[in-house]
Amino acid sequence: MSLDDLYMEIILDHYRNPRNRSGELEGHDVHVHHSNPLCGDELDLRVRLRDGQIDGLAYDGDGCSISMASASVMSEVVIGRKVADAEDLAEAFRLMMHGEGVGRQEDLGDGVVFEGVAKFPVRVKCALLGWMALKDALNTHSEGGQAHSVTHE
Amino acid sequence: MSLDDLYMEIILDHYRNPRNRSGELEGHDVHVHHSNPLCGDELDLRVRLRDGQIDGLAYDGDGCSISMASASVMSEVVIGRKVADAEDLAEAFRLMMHGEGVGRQEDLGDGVVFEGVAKFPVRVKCALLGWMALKDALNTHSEGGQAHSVTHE
Amino acid sequence: MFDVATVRKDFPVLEREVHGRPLVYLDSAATSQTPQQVIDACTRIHAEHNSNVHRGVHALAEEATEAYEAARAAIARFVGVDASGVVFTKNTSEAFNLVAHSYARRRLGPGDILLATQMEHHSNIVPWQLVAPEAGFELRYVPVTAEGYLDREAFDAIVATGRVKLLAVTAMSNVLGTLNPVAELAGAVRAANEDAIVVVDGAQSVPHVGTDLAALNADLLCFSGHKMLGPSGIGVLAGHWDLLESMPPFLGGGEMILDVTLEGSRFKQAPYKFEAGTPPYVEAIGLGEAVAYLERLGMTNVRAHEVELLERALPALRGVEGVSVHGPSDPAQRGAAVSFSVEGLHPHDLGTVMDREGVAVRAGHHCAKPLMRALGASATTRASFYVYNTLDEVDALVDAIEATQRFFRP
Amino acid sequence: MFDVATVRKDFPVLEREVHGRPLVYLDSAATSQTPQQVIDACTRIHAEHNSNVHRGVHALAEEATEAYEAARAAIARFVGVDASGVVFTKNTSEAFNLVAHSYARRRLGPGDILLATQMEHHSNIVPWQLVAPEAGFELRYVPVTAEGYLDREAFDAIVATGRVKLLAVTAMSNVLGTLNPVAELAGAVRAANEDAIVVVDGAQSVPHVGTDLAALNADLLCFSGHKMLGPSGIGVLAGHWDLLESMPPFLGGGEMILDVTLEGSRFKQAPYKFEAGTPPYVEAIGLGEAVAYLERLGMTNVRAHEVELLERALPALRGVEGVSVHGPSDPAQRGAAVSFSVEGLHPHDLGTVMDREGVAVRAGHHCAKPLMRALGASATTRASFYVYNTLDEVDALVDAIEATQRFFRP
Ligand SMILES: Cc1ncc(COP(=O)(O)O)c(C=O)c1O
Ligand SMILES: Cc1ncc(COP(=O)(O)O)c(C=O)c1O
Repeated sequence: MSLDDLYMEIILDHYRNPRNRSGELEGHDVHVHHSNPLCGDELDLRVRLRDGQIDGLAYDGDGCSISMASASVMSEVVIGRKVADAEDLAEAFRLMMHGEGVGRQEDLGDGVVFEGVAKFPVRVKCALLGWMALKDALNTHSEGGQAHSVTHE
Repeated sequence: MSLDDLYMEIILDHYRNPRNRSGELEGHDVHVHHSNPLCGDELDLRVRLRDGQIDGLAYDGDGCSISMASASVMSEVVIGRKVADAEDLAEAFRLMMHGEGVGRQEDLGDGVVFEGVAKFPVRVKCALLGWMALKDALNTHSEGGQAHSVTHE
Repeated sequence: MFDVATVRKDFPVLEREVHGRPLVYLDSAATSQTPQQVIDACTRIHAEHNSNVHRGVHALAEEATEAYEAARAAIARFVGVDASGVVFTKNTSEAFNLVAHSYARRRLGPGDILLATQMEHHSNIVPWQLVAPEAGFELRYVPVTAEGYLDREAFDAIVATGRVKLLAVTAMSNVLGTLNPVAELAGAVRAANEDAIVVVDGAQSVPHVGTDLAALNADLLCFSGHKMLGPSGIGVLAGHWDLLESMPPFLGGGEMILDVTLEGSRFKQAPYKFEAGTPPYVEAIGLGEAVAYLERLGMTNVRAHEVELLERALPALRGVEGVSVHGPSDPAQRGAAVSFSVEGLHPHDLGTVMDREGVAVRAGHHCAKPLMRALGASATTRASFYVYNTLDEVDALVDAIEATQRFFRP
Repeated sequence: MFDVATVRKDFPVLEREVHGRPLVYLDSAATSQTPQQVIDACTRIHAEHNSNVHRGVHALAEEATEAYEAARAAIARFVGVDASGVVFTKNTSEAFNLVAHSYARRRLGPGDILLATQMEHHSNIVPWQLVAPEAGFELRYVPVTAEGYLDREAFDAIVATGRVKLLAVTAMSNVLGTLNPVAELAGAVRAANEDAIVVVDGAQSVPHVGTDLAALNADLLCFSGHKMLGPSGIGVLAGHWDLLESMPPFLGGGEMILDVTLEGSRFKQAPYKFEAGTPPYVEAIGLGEAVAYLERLGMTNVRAHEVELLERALPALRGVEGVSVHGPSDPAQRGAAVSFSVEGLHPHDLGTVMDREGVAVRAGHHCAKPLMRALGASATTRASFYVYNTLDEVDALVDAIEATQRFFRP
């Protein structure tokens, strides 16, 4: 495994030019804060939902290139999806990061490049942070909540 | 160091034929119980004092050959001595057991053979048990006490 | 079955002489000897992958962490729990103290009974005594019969109160060798009180008999690396994750936290919340290697080998005049730790003279003073066997006892 | 002064390559590397004298016990206490927990202040937090200035209340490198309250600067073997015997008792009453060897060598664009643990890319989250030096940072 597996050009691109990165989102329905205290990664995620669909999403945070780039990719590929579909995609991403194959390759878009990160066990959590936050946000909303805060180990 | 340094004939003789070993002593003034829980040695010592002199002494107990033989020798060499003299002799024995030379060689009598035990660090405590009990008994009495119990480490 | 001669070659210390005689090491119940494989595993970490675990992104840190977690998984499998149910401690004693502070002190109170037995090692007595006054629970002990078994009637009577909230029992006595029917006892305690938990002292059993926590019907299991071919400085508290997770942390420090603020802290999940500070990671990895070694031999074979030694030792010892053997007479009911007394000979004299014959046995109270009192002895002599001991060494044991008797004969 | 090239030959791990590059190990503040002498000392015990300590009359037991107690004496001398004032623990964290349970929880109560600082490692925070609610004392922290020193005014103000009963302070920060004026602080605390005691975290200082408990004007000192060339699994609580002896036992179990009855127990004197169960004896002996190694180098030389490295590293790091170094700028006021931040680069990325260059540094919160908050950083990168590091390695560090910057440059 080489450094380029970890820091693919696409990842560096998302890190340098983040998409949908913002500390605000007009009319958001749910806001979650996730952190990974061991790494020092912090992520705020806001989601706006309309008709069972992700209508808008913005993240912001302080973290390594992997966590921030992964959140950026995630934002791109889930906006516009149905909630159930986005949850399924998040699960596909999780499985990929645990080395259990790449399902929904097409839908994951740039997300597939994170497969290389799976070879760096200590960085897997970083790649997952944004997706875990998404799952939690959708879940929090479905249970009627508006905000939630989670610390990962 | 050979086994014979530890178990000199004289020591074995005192072990097989203990002197002054008894669980009673008529008219005793002080009674102490000393134990060494690590080894499982237990010793009862009774002393009768007349005119500042050790008039009678009896010990009994449950212990290894070294501890019982040493108590037997101790009993022989201190009966009849002045208290201060016996205390001084106990100190000479203690120094010998810590490898600091043999003072009062003549007065220690059979006691000098325990010098060989000093080469067996785990058995030094056994050899000292009776003498420590004697010191404690004399001390307890001088402070007006009649009985005392001590556990050695 | 394994070949003992081949096994012996793995243990460098067995080539030693003491006092000019070949070493006959019969003190494995105190500490077992270390095979070259375990020594090498420890050396390898120090010489090639040394790093603090769980903290770094650099190569050495990743390698050390991976080896540490692989050891946890191997040890977990060895006793039938999930890796997340293995907490590393420094020894069995620390494991019991953890349970005493994080469970007994919090969850037991006035009216509750913590039931131990009279044959427990001090490590399974003193930690409970230290927390009992604060917590207010009552500490009771199952007496031991003359043959060295737990007194089942007395046990049943105490259990029938329905007040036993924690049973703390050894799977194998380090003095008598008795193998206790843990699963049965656990079943009885649970039947009388469904909230009760069962904590097993596996310090002697895990090294010698195949162990499965579920088969023991137990909740928690404590054992030490140094009695099972592993290094010193490592012990284990193994158990069900749910139970461990329900317990508050015991030791605080680095590594076991999620977050620390000046006002307070949040903790990781089990097992990590119980591993404060830099763990004995080299030792854990060494223990992992020891477990692999035992698995290669096969625990059924280990037990069979020890029964063979017992079948030679028990009658032979009983055949020596003046010798009485403590504990069960049936090899099937006991492990290979054999305590005995010799008429007219104090255990310390016996130990010293036998040592001169090259035979290393233990003399003393074996950290089981309450049991000693029950036996009416202030000390006993104990010979204990393991995978590397031979039938010839059993004979050497008997010879050494007889030599000692001759030495002290008037 | 010692010759670093010669020293390096003693450390087998330094011959390693990582990712095809020679290892540049700059993570000694987390765990130091192990010289062959220490590895050999551990192997020797396992291969030649392995036995449980303090329990046997046989030759191996005597040899192991003697080596164990000789290590205690050597370590005691190294920090200026009597051998009877050295308690072996598994790490620094356990040592702090011992003090928290056996001292703070018993002797401090409502109205009392336990004063720590904002630059403490979690090991010197969490144990106090865990016992504070029960004991009822107040836990306060001395803030840290922008330059990385303790805020003396704030300290004086808290001390002036006369309520500080325990000062818990690190002699050297593992993040900032700051060497704290422990003796002075201790004097101030004692002047305000003669019953106060001073507990020093020596985890970083004992390995790097000559230490004498009396010169520190302190009562208790905690440190770990794995940061001072010793093995993992061993730590020390060192102190005055009288104080230790006045404290009740913490962990209970075998070895620490005088007598155990079903009703209660009596304990040995310090240090033994704090050493429950089989101690990490191989590890203690290994630490004794590590201390001997450091004494051969001379602690004055160790410090001088590190100051030399610092004098190269501090300006060189500051010379890199975007790099800011935390902690005191004066090498005389700091030890050789150097944390820094690089603009636009997250420590984890930095750590990963530097690792690929062969340079092992630490990225994260360094178990000092309260300090991180004070620094306004969620993580930093830390390079830390020890006896085997060279000036060339300082240059390699700077090169690796620059290489990372190039890698991530848009
Ligand atoms: C200043 C300081 N204190 C305490 C500790 C904790 O030491 P250990 O992890 O060995 O318990 C460390 C190291 O991790 C440290 O740097
Ligand atoms: C049955 C039993 N329990 C507990 C222990 C304590 O183990 P450790 O000394 O490793 O804490 C021992 C051994 O000493 C033992 O034999």
